Amino acid sequence: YYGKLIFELSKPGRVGYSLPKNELSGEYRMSEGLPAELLRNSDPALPECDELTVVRHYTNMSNNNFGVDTGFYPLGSCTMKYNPKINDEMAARRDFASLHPLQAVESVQGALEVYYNLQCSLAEIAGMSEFTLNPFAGAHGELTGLMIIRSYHMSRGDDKRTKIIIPDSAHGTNPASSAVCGLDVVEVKSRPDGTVDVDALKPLLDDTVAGMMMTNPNTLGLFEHNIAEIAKLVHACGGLMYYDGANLNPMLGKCRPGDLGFDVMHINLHKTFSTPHGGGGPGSGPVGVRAGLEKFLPNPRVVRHEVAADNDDEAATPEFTIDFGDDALGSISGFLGNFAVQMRAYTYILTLGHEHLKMVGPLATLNANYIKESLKNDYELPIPTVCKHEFVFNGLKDKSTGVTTMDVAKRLLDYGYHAPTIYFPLLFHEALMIEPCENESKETLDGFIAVMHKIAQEARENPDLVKGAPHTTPVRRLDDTQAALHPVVTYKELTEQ
Amino acid sequence: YYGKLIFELSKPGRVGYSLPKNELSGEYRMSEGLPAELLRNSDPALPECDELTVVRHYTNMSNNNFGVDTGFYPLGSCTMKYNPKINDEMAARRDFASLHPLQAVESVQGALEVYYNLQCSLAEIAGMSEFTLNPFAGAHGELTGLMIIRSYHMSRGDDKRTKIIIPDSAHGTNPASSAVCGLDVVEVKSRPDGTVDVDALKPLLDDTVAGMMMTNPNTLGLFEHNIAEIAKLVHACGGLMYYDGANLNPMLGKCRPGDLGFDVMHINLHKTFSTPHGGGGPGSGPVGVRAGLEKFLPNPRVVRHEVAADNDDEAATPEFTIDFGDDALGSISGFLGNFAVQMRAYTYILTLGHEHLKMVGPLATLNANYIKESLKNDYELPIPTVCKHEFVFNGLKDKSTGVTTMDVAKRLLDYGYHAPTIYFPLLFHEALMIEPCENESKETLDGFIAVMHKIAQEARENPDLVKGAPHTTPVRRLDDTQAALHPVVTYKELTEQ
Amino acid sequence: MFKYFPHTEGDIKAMLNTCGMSSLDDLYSDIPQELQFKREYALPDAMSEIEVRKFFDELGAKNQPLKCMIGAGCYDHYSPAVVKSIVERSEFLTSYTPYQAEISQGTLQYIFEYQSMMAELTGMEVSNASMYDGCTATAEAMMMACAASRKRNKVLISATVNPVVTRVVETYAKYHGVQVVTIDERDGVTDKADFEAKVAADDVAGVIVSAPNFYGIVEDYTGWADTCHKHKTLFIINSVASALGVLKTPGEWGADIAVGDGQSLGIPMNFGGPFVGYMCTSKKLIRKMPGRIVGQTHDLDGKRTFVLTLQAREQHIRREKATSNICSNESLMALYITVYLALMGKQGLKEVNQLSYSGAHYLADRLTDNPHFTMRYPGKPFLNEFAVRVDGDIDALQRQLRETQGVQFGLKIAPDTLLLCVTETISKQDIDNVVEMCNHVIEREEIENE
Amino acid sequence: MFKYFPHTEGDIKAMLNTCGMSSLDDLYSDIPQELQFKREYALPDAMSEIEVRKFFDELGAKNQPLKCMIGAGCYDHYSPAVVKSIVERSEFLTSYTPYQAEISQGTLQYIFEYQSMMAELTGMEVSNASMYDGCTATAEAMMMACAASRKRNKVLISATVNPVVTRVVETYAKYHGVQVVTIDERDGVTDKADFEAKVAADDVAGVIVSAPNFYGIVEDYTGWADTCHKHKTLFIINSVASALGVLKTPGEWGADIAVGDGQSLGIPMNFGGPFVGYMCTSKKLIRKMPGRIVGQTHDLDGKRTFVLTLQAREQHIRREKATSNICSNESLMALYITVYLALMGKQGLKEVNQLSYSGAHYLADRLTDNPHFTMRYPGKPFLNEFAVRVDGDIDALQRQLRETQGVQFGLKIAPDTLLLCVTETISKQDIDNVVEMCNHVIEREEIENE
Repeated sequence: YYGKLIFELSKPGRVGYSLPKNELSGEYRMSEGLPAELLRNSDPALPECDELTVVRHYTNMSNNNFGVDTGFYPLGSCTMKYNPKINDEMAARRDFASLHPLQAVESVQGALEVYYNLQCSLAEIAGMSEFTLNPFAGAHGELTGLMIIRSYHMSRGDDKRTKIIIPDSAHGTNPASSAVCGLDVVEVKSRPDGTVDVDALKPLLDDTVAGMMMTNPNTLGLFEHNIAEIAKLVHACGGLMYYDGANLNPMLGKCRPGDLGFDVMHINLHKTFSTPHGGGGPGSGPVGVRAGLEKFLPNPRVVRHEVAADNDDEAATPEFTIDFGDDALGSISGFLGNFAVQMRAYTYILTLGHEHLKMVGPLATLNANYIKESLKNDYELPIPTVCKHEFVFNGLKDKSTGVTTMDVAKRLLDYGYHAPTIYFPLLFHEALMIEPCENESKETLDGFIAVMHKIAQEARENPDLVKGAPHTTPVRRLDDTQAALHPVVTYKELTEQ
Repeated sequence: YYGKLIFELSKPGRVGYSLPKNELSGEYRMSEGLPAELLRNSDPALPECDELTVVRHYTNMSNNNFGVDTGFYPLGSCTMKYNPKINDEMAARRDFASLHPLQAVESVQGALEVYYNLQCSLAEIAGMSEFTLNPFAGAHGELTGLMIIRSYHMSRGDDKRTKIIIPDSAHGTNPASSAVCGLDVVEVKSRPDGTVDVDALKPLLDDTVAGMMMTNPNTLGLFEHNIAEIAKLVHACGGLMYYDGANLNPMLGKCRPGDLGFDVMHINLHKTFSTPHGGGGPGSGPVGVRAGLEKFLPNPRVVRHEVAADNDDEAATPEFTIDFGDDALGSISGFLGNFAVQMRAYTYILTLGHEHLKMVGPLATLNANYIKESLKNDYELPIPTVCKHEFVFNGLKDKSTGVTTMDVAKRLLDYGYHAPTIYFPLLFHEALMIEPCENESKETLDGFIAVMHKIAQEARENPDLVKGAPHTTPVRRLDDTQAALHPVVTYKELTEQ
Repeated sequence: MFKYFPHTEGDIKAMLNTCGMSSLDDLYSDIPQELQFKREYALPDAMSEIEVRKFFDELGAKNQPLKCMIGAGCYDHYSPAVVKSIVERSEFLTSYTPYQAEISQGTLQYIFEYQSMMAELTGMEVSNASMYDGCTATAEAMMMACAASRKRNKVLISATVNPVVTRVVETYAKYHGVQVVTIDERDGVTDKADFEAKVAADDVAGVIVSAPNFYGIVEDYTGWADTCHKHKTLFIINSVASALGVLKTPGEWGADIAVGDGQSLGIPMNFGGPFVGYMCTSKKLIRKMPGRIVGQTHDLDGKRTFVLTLQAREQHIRREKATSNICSNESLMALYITVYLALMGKQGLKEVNQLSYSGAHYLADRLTDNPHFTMRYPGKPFLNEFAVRVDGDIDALQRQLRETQGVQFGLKIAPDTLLLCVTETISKQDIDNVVEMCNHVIEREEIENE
Repeated sequence: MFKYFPHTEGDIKAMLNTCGMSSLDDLYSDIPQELQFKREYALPDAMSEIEVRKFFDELGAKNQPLKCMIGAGCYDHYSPAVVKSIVERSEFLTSYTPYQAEISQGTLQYIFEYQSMMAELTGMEVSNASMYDGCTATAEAMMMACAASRKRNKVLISATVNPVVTRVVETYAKYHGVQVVTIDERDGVTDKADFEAKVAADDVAGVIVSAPNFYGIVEDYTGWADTCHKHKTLFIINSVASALGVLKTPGEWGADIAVGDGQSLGIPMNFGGPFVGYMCTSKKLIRKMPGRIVGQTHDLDGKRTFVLTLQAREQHIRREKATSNICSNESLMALYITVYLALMGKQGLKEVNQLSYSGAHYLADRLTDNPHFTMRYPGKPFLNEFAVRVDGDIDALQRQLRETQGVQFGLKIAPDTLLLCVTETISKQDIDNVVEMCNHVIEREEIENE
């Protein structure tokens, strides 16, 4: 089963829904009550299908997809960790999922307590003072964090600070978020060892610097060991340090951004805190700030009030309110962010507790180093030092076969593995960025290592096999160029072709 | 991914669960409190796996399975209809699924109302007086029904009635249930047109007959048009008529067993009332009786009491109790049957209402006749008359190719269809029994018909292709004989091989 | 049209045309008019999903889920979230009996795993692919014993077996022509002397006992199997499956058949069903065992695969010669158990039992600190269920605990006796609260009685 | 070990050995000691699933799910049971952005279907693969308009746009360097004269209006697009997605960009998120549109397939030249919409709107039978939301309805004004009950005031 679109399964007159009888349609007909010029001229060409057809279509479609539940997914910088089922169960609870965001605050105290507790937990884990959970994704968190930095400077009347310093190894969202936030990006080079070149940084620091964004460990999986000095330098020139939390996972239990001198940061709940990636979203990108910057967090906010007990026997119970009021920054979301994602992340934190949370970083780091050490004879390892959660190979060691990183990635699909991230970071031409999370067993890693060795062998002995991969997937390699040159992005366009 | 067993993914020390800390284990240790001779000598060799390993194992395993949600499943006599998702949603409701069967009756009134209403609905649909929902499956219902018949005779002191008459086309469970119930089976032959031979029946009828079991439409999908006469004859000799509800689906809206002269019957909720088959269960086999036989239904029973309202403004509300007391028949289940299955069936009846329930039979029958008429040129149709929900081909029309019904069935798997029921009923050597339910679209049937034609063509042109099928399934044809000769039925045996 | 019917008017016309018919009524021309159903069903109008949900909201409000301090054949054990999420995979849920093994390896493989796990738990050699529930599985064991003995048609059943099980066994026996004789109870356990006397008649096909028994007591069956076997009688032990993780197994007691209910292994209480019956036996008796069995084999390419096997034993082949009529079983419930045990594993099941044991013994001790509560069978070893005599109004006590703490406080098994159960879902705090309320209720009763 | 960590002691030792290390601490030798975190997190102990469930039971009891007569950007629409069951398929749920198209056709194909459906609904030519929510999608439209205009950095936004949306647009604008100017409101609709005056300055990149607007009023935008285009200004319409099934589409109004929230199409309210933003535009502007886009192409065998396309527009390629930073979107929420619309189809969405329309108008009529309730904008056409002036204590009224009937009776948008909403989940009976209680509360107030 592959290929049909839902529109191609449609037939006029079929229905896949049931609705109550309209007891009022005699008196209140839309077509009579609303002026014709305010109504659609024609119905949308939506599919008309019975329920079973819809169920089969999407069930079968799901089988053309690969998820963490299907197999090993070592996509670098994406932290594809196991998404616990208990998290989904809690997020689906009707007493949380059916709440309207604007219903009376007395009727949502449990939900507000979740929000409040989660932001406190993140603050403890990150070494920050306070978090907003409102941002919808990592990039949205970056943007929010940069707004906070700008707000801070503007609040002091220091309006000339429009420069943001970003290492050349940064995620693409860093410069993009900066641009959206109206900041000018200044790139700082990396040293051959993959970390920020402090000497290259120094000349960039002046009184126009709003701040510096860093990912630590960086996209090469390396801990920026000069971070203390960097933070000192940036602070000395009046800038703030922004921590891109995309790579937070290996830090759990071992290091807190707040302790490294960062002032503002975001966390990707869909990475470090195990919420599902959902084919590209929803994510959640909480933003934390160090003490003194709390007032720059966006609205709405959840505020906790201590309420004295009615009598001495009972403990004081907190009451929560939502502050929608205006402030320096404004709102970056309509309501309180992706609450169902927050429910999952909070469940994850409760499930692990302090005693298991602290093992996440070390075990993720162990897995990454184990793969790195096991494969470095066949794959080119440009930076041989200890890595954190991920590391980067620069393609096969033996480049003579013409087998590229793309070919290796596609061949992995044949063996039932998702490919690593490829051609990022941009520092290496044949980058192959591998991140195995703490949930993966030695057996899984050994299986992957064996296949990677096998592909290296195939590249030597039968390079065309690898270049023609994948062979066993539902479809073969796709023509990206055609798609971009003559974009066909709707069914209507497709039928008109 | 195919083939590993969960035991082969185990490693000592891994866990897939979490449990609360034991606050009492200091004081209460099982190993100290219980005598050693009452404890296991050694731990069971259960797998030790982390959660992700378990999730991936069973997720991938599910992908080696075919269900109604995957594709067309025309398994004759099994009524593989669509299992609506709303049914599952209702069955999983915590306010029903978390009830203990022996908790205070005041705290389960909603559940008892479901039970009571469902039995009443089935009584109306089947034309019976009252149902028990206790039997766990169709065969269990048969057994219960036969017990009712025996109880009825015994209650009148008529102890010599130990004979049960069963047509030769009957489901295998009919004679088996009879044997388990201590009845002697007498087979009555079918006529060439596939229905019961009334002339052959007559000599069998005497004062030792407890009753007669019939499936109507029978396993050839034919309505037993002499049913009125048969019922009259059986009743005249003092026997009761039992209706095997396995083939009830085409009757919906058109005919009620109770109106045909049947006294006792069962219904398979997992067939006619859309509850999932679950890989072979759980089913549910409610048993209904005509007026006068209610007292022979097994215990426990749900009893409805009218309770007057406290004041005139309110309507009277019923109260329900569970009667666990002894009676003539006894109990065939510990509690009230497969309640979660009953929840689904009741949801189905509520969803369809009288207006859609009555269309189930005609549309299922239309689908069956459409396939039959569309394929009869390529496949041998021994009985050419109008069928009901299903019909039987006697293999390919052209028998010269050596391609058997087994081969056709296996080839269908390659094309993404489940095979029909094969080699049943026993009346035809190459039986291929096809039942398409009312949920299947003309497009689905046309696709199946086209593939059946194609297989007939392949049988002519390339018989080895069909004989070697399937070719694209996770595994190829299996060696049944080896399995039966040297049964290996546990992992332990497997490792000791 | 309706959401479950894909037929458009045009489809119906075209299909009827292929069949040479002009109306749907023509499809029923073979049913005599006078036998056709001509009116509408007296049933409610179709409900939309919105209305169905509201309808069950209203009915659901008439139920009260309770904290369970009741067992008696159905146990409120923890089931990991993973179990439900796997069981709901529609490839498992919407499939049927794995007749076409090539596209049913999912079902076949998990049943093989299930059989392996149940054999491990019971200490027996083989298991079938599941039965309806523990009651009917025990009845099937009774019939199997009679069939195996060839001419004997008497079984003994201990008075300490759960009466719910005994009731079903007796019903089956009555119609199957089997005589069921009770072995007396003595201080909460099966009377060994009575057993020995009754089995000595050499006409007994099987002896059914339970471990733990209905009162939660773990009985000692040392020597019983030998006695049975000396008299060519099969020894059948009915157990709560979860308890087998720690208690001496039927296999270790020398049983010939182990049966019981598997609900305690991760299956929701579901107001009594679906549960799942298990049956395990020796390799020697495998061909006498009812129900489906999955075995290992190979496919044409030599790949290890699994398949329904020994089908010659089954009802659809043996027909009137069958000694069991089971056909549909509880396959999906076996999947619950399989995933549950895959997660809990060797260690988890032990911990579950230890938690239940601790809680039950703590409850017994705290409760009997109050002289109005006394153990009905003092000194008898129990796992997580026990009977307690109450000097007071049991109904009022149960009602009070239900209404104030949402607790189902045991099952009243005699006018003065409660059968109580604790599982790992009950915390120490829950127990302390319950005990406090018990003391409070009893105290108030005393004051009122003065 | 712990259930999410498969590492045994032996595994850790062996793996460290491969890495030439002797302890897990060695893996952190690159982090200066003084920067390492040496204490325990001040967080609770790990909770088992049993405890987690109890914990949320307790928190959940502090919430009260209500019958929703409130909209204002989040709507309690019916979502068929099928939607949830499909979205939970773990192949969808646990996958990431479909970078490897060969094993991601499931995601790619449903996004293509989603884009097609949204284009149909909005009457626009193309759609992206989803954005965070309706607020940020509108902010992105503002930035897109500025980028498309090249040098203009002013946008107009109607005062009748949902203030929640406007607030987010203004925040983005402030930092992006865009000037946001409000178009005045007049009798609940956008003041056309003010619009024409302000757009005439020829410095406006985009004009943002909504349909229906915050008060539920369906405004008439005849001629607005022409006026905009005359001044080289993009016309942007923000709509509640569900309403597009029946109302004149942004495409029909001549809009350049259609944005809004898709939550109303089968997505649970989730206390405010995750929702999903949609953005549709013309083919001409496709390369200016932010976010991911899936396009059709072919594989090596010529098979029709789908792939992420036009990636050169995206942030990870453009980096500091990007005009949007969106990366993760709301793909799974787009799947909700896709399955929802596949089921509801052409007819269902119309019926949903008709039901909502009937209910809202019935509520308005019955409520205003009582002279204490008057329409704030009488005579203005509305779909299923409307503003009503209340002569009485709104807070008391809302509290009373919440406590007695479990109804959230609208949103207080001014000291004397309630914004009410009716969807198909509210029955006529619900409305009658609410109106009766309103009359009762107002009557009692009057008596008390006398």
